[in-house]
Amino acid sequence: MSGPLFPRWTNTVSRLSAAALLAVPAIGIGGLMAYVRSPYVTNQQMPYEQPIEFDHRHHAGDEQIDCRYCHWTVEDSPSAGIPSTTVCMSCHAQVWNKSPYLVEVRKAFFADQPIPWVRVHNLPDFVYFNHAIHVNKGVGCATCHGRIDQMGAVEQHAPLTMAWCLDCHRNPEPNLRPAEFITSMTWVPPSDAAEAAALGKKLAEEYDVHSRTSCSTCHR
Amino acid sequence: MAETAITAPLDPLEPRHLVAPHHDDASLNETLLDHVWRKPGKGWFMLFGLTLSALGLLVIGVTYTLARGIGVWGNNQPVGWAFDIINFVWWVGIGHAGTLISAILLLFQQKWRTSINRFAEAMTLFAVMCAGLFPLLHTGRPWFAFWLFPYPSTLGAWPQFRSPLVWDVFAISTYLTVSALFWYVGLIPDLAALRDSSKTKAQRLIYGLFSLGWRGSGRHWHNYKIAYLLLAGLSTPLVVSVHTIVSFDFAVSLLPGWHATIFPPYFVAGAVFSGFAMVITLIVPARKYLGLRDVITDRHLENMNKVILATGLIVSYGYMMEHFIAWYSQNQYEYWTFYVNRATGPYAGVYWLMIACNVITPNIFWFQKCRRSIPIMWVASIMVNIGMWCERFIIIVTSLSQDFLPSSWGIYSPTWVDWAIYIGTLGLFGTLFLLFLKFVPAVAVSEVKELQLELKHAAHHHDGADAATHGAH
Amino acid sequence: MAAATTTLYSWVLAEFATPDALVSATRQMREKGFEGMDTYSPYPLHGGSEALGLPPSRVPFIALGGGLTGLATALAMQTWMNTIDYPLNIGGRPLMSLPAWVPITFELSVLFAAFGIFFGLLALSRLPQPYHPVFESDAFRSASTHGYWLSVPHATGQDATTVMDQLKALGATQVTVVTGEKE
Amino acid sequence: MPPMNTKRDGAPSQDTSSFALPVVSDRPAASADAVGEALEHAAANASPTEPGYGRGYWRSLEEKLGTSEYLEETRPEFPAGADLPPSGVARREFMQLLGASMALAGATACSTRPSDERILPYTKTPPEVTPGNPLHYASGMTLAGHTSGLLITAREGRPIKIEGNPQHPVNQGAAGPWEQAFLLSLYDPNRARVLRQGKSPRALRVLAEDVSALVSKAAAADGGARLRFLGEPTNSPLMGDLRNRILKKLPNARFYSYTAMTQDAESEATRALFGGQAVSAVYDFSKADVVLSLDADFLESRPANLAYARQFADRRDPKNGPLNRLYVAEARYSVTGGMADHRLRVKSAEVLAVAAAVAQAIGGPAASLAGAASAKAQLRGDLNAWVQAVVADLRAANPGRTLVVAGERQPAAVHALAHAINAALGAAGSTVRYVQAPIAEPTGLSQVRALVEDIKAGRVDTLVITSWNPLYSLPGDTGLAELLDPAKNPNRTKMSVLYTGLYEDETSQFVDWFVPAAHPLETWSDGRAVDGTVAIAQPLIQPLFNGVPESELLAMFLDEPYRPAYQLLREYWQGQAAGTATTAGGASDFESRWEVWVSEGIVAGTASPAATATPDFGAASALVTGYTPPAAGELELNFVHDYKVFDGRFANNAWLQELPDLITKMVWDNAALVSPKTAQDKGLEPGSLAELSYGGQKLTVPVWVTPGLADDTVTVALGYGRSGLHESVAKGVGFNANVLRRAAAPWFDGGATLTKARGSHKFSLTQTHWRMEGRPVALDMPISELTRPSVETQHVLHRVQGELKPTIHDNLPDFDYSNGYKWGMAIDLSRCTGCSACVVACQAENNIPVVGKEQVARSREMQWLRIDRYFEGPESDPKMVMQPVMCVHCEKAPCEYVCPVNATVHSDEGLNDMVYNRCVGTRYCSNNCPYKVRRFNYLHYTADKTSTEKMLMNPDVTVRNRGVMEKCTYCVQRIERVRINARVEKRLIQEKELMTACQQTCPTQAIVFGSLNDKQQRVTQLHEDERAYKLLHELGTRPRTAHLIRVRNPNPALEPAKSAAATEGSH
Repeated sequence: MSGPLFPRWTNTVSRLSAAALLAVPAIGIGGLMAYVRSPYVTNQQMPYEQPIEFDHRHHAGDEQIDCRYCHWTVEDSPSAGIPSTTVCMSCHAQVWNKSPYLVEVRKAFFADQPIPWVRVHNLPDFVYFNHAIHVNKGVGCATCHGRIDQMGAVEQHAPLTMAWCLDCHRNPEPNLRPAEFITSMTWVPPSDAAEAAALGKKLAEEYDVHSRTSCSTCHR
Repeated sequence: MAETAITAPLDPLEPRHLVAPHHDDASLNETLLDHVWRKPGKGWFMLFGLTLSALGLLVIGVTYTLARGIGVWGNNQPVGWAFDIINFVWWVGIGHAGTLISAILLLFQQKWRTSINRFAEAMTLFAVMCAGLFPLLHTGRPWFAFWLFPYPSTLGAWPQFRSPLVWDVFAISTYLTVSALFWYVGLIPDLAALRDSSKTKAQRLIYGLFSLGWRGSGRHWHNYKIAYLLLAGLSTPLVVSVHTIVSFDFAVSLLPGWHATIFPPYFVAGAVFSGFAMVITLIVPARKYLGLRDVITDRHLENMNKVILATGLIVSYGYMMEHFIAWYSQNQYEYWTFYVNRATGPYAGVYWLMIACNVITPNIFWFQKCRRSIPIMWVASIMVNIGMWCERFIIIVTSLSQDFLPSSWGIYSPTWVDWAIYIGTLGLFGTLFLLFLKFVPAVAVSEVKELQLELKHAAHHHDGADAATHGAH
Repeated sequence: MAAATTTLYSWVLAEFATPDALVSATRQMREKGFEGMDTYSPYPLHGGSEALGLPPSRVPFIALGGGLTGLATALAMQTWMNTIDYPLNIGGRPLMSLPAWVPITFELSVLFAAFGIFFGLLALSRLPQPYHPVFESDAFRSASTHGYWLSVPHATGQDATTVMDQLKALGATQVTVVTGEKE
Repeated sequence: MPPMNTKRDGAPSQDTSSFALPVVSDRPAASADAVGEALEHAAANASPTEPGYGRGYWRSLEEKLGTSEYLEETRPEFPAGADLPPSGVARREFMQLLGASMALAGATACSTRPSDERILPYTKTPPEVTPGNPLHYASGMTLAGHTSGLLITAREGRPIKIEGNPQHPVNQGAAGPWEQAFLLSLYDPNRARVLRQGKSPRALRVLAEDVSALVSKAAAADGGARLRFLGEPTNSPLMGDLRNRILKKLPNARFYSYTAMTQDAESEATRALFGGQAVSAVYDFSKADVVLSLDADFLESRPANLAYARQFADRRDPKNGPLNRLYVAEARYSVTGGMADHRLRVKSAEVLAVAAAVAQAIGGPAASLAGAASAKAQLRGDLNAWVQAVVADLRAANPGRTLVVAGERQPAAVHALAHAINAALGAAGSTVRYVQAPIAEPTGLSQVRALVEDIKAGRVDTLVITSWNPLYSLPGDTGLAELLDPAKNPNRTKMSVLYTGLYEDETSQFVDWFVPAAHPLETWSDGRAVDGTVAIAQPLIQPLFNGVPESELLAMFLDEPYRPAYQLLREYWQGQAAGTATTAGGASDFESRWEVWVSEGIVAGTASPAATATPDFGAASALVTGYTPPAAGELELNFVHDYKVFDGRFANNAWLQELPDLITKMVWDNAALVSPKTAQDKGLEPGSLAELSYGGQKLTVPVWVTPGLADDTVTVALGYGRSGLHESVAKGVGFNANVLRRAAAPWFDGGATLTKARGSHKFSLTQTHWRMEGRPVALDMPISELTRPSVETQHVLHRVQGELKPTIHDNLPDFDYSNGYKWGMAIDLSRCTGCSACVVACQAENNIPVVGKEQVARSREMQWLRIDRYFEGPESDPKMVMQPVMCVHCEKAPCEYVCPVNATVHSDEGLNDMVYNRCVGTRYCSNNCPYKVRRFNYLHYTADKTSTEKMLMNPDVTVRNRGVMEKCTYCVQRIERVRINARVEKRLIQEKELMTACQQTCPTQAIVFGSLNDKQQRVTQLHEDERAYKLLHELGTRPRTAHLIRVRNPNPALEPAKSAAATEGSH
């Protein structure tokens, strides 16, 4: 039983382990904070596979079809609205009416069965987002949905977290655009900062923008 | 070491011995560490079985509550809080005695604290652990309770710092941490003693690991003493602030019966009152079975009973002041709460039991015979804790069941889950305490030795020995 | 992890019967000019620090530093979160409710002060340090229960008899020499 | 067809297969007489005096006697329930539970991958539909011969909320509790789904063929002599036309109509007065200064109570000129009795004596009838003073400004006397209008008696029943049950019975053909209101459980090719429109007029014309002499229809079962109500069981003691004790009083006995303490006291209206709400009758769950709005005051600063926002709320909803999870939707486009909501009204809801002592 109880190397080991004991919770929480903001959780940049491969690049990009042709309730209803099969058939009865891609659409139309599109932008049920007020106050589609005209399959552009919404609700001016460019995918605010700020202020007054941060604005 | 015979008959005014004089360092070491090495007796295992079964009851109660919701308790619409917050305040109250003994009495240079401070601090830790269970368990959605902490969330939302519940979260976690640190710092030298006096290699390694390689170096003692004193200094305002914040849970509200400025001091006194009672309840059997009678003498028990008497009177003053203010303010709601609802309402029985236990029982300690009689003090300490539980029941449940609008008055009755969880926490406390007694010395060995040395110096000084050479005090 | 060229140090260890003997021996040795000595005892020795000539401890200042940082962080945290980052009208109470910040400010300052003390103590005492050359000697194990020891640093290899005799003269009951790698 | 989940009920699911274990339900009160002992204990500890506020407001007998029912347990330590083993938890479930919960029930909640959610667009979007926006359709609800006009909100093709149709003359935008809860019966999973013959299911086509075969055979043989129809009173022009066409085809067939809540006494009296002509009286309370109600609960009992309540309430507002005065003579305590200035407690049998005495004193045409009537019933001596005072008051009012109304429970003689008095006082033409009755045929028990004779004589081989559940709702001795029950009627097989109903109920057990009925909102129909106006009821949804509309069922008997109800209705109205010249103005072609009728919901110009004949009171004397008063037995037994389940057809409606009874605040139960003195005489306590025997029948009933009932009377509510086959919500709720009822005296009779029996019954009450303890909560004083308040009243008014001076009462700087909207509400206690329509409307609008009787007994009811009902005065004859209380959205909210996670926060417009998703459930906000208006989801009450029940949910409101607090939000979802529409149209919100659900449905417009920053809005004027006060104002919470003091208009002659002492309002 002679000799020291612990060998010498245990000094450094015990000091390192003591330090680790303190560091682990800090690193853990930090890691969690980062993970929660990563695309895995916010579901960004995750193209969804739809029952029918509808390609926005062709419709919105090449054909320059305005968003409101299909999502026609965006200006007067909380939901932007997903087009009914008749809207698809309004063109595809004549255009590509024999195309193998569109068999599903034709089948759905004549069988009077709705097409089960997969929801991409999925806010929690306790959040009441209203498209009409945003679109009428100068917030463009691209601001939140990104360059849809460059997306093969639609993916979520913005994190859609509460903090993200609050940033804009607290300072809406930089994200406003003139009403005529609401559905434009290519409009960008003037490059010169002062001019952009002036535009923002002007639009805010013109459209009477008072974005509220009271809780009942979105939670009811 | 010549045995200094006990010369004079026990003169009542002559203070009793703090440490039996015939001990020296080695024998002290022997008696105090003996119960750690001794194989646990049949009694210990029987008690341990009892507390483990109660702990099982707690697990069942908690699981059923988490699975089904708070609805399985008796809580209802007017009475939103009941057993959950009663037990929380009761346990936190009991916990405060430990810190009081180890910190406040240290600052007051009360020598008699030395042999019971480790015991009381352990009780603090385990009581606060039991209490800490409830702030989480009583929430409707415990899986979101982390929102009470200020972490940078993707919601951009923060806790609301005007709420006493957030204060509670900070207070209880601070209190738990500081008590643990204070207890561990006090424990390091004893762990070193255990390391060096343990028989098997495995024990030496474990105690060695926890004693962080303490070797009793003078340079370490130099910082250790001031650190220990500072921690004690910090713990004193801390313990007063924690129970003040716990009393804020009620004082900042506007319910008649809760909304009173007397609450902070009255709750702190109540905490000390029930804490010392619990120390007495535990220490009386413990010192007998662990053979610590030489170190925890009658004088300790008597002093604690005196503190119980003092704090009992403060609590009684608290009740009287509440009733006086209710009458004096002529506030209709207060008058109803104190004079009609509590005294003659549906829970009148609990109210009068509280008065009996908290106001009448402590007064038996005016008599020295009671202060020194083991059975009387043990029964009295249990009654005090029952009384304090009833006091929290009266404060919380009666004020909630009948407040401003008579139409919303309601009756509360506990369900079996309430009882299971309450008895369960007693089991948890018992289990931890028995494990503590098994693996860690119940008395601060190094402090007692230091005290022994001091007493010897004082004795020599008293006998007129040559003071100069020994540089007393 | 055997370091190749570890410089060895050695100490003369002397056990004394009573704490007072240890303290007076230490004082006398220091007056003789010995430096870097250390005493070992199961409890803090009365007058032990003066005997070793130790400077006043830095733990109180660390504690004060911890307390003040706790106070500052608490006030900053609460004010930033409830008044600046997400100001909300809570029951008509002012956004900056200083009285409501007091409890948490007190709690955090106590917490940080306690952390300061605890980790300050460990850092100043260079703990955890499971290995130390003094543990080489078996008899030294009594230091944590009932023994009173004095260690005097001594150049390794030289003859330590002069030091050991002086210690015996001062009342040491046993004297040994230990050598080991320094901290 | 989905498996029928018979276990389903409104309360949390009882089956243990799902993860959630059954609710911890306590045993029935096991100990011998716990309640009895509890009362002795409480009596011993009764509070000595009645502190403060003059008249000791108290709201329950227990308080007054010092005994307290709410003292459930006498053991000193802890009240009952302390050691209750969970009756539903088997050991096996426990192990499963331990395993499952180790997975931490919440773990699943934090899965980050959103589940694969689909969006299903239309294939062809209907033109009027904008997904996400509500649509409003006018429709109607027919109940016991009256069709009310409704306005129904539909979202995504399904109805989610019912409101009153503003254009309908009776509803005027309001809706009663039954109309509000009407939707729940549409989505009820217990509804019948299988068209069956005997036990085997049949197709509708098979039934149609059988019926046409029968009709052709009957037409040839005896012209339908052996065919009988028993239906609801036909107030529908379409059904009337179908009936006539069937009679054309089968001349000898006979149509009988019966409903439990019938007006046949009134129609019998008017038929006697107007020489056989079917005439009905329509009252106008707005012109009446003095009203005498002879056991007439005109404010609450259908059919026209909504219109009458509004007219009456308008005259209760001091701003609209002098108040009217209401005298009521009745046996039980009714809602109208609660609004009375002077209420006389008399037995129902004595009402005839009172009527005769008044008629005698008034003289004129009334005198002849009075003579005959006074022979029948002598007025008790002590009632004379009251009657003389009433007569003096009636005479003092100028002609045409008084009104006497007789209740539907009273015999025809009393109705005749009432009409006579009205004629004598010149009321005819101003406060009373006689019009052609919308329902021509008699609808009472006489019809059923005739049918039973026909069946007994064997003249019937086919019986078609479309009236609701006659076997349950008929009095015990009518004999129809015995005839239809094969066990009791040997030649039952010779008769084939067809029955149609929403549920498989008591009647459907003994029928050969059972046809699941289509809910009125699933089919086209029409119907006349009580004043004749026709409402077109259009469907909101395809039949959910393949129900068959009543019109299509009747059309089968025309033996014509099948035509849907819509076609039947259009063809009928096309015939009507073509017949009458284009009276409806411009729209010449039928199509556009049809569009107008359907969109407005009412057919203009169809109010019934005035009756041509004049009342002949001589003829009516035969009526009075023919009336045999009930035997003067020791105890009078009163049958009344229930305020919640009507006659029992709403028993399976969980919202109505959980709606606190308007007077006793009891849920999921009925009771034998007795007065305090009667209870004392019989040694009964609230909750004790008693043996009620009458007419040879015995029934064990639980007793409840209500102050203000007439002595020596027992009142029982009909509609409970249902034993419908699949009606799981209604099963085992209350006792069936129809067993005791006799056809001879269906509403009240003497000779009943009530003796104490062993055991007690546990009632569930949402309000157990009914005294105000001298606190200024529901202020109620005569108008004179308000204009010249006594010193005590001034002190009380200061406590509830006084100014809170800064730095003395309130040292917190105010937030600035001056720009934008400043939402506020005003509740006028003078107008509120306590009808609780607002409570059901709130439950429907905000997806509030139902918790079941056991959870309400544990006081965990979830309704956000409660009506507190206080009694004041002596316990034998107290006055009643109703006070709706919901979250008052305090500006200095005590609930907000205690919430640790910012789950309840004040919005910039003064709303106290409750954020459900942020709530952790510490419940401190509820503890700190002085109004106790917050509700907590103690268990997962919204768990396992069936698919149809999910359709009922309002998509604009979050459905709350377990462990979350909820409360009134001033219908914030409506505010936000209207705000967004206004801001999109770049304008401000107008007052009329934003109404909270309770405001919209309130028949008396007692609740007003709006922005206090706008001076013109009605809510701002009410807040500045001198009667306006804030509940618990002295606490400094600054509520945004102001209550207005209830004012009474007592007759000085009757209350000399009280007004002089002016103790009201003394502190």
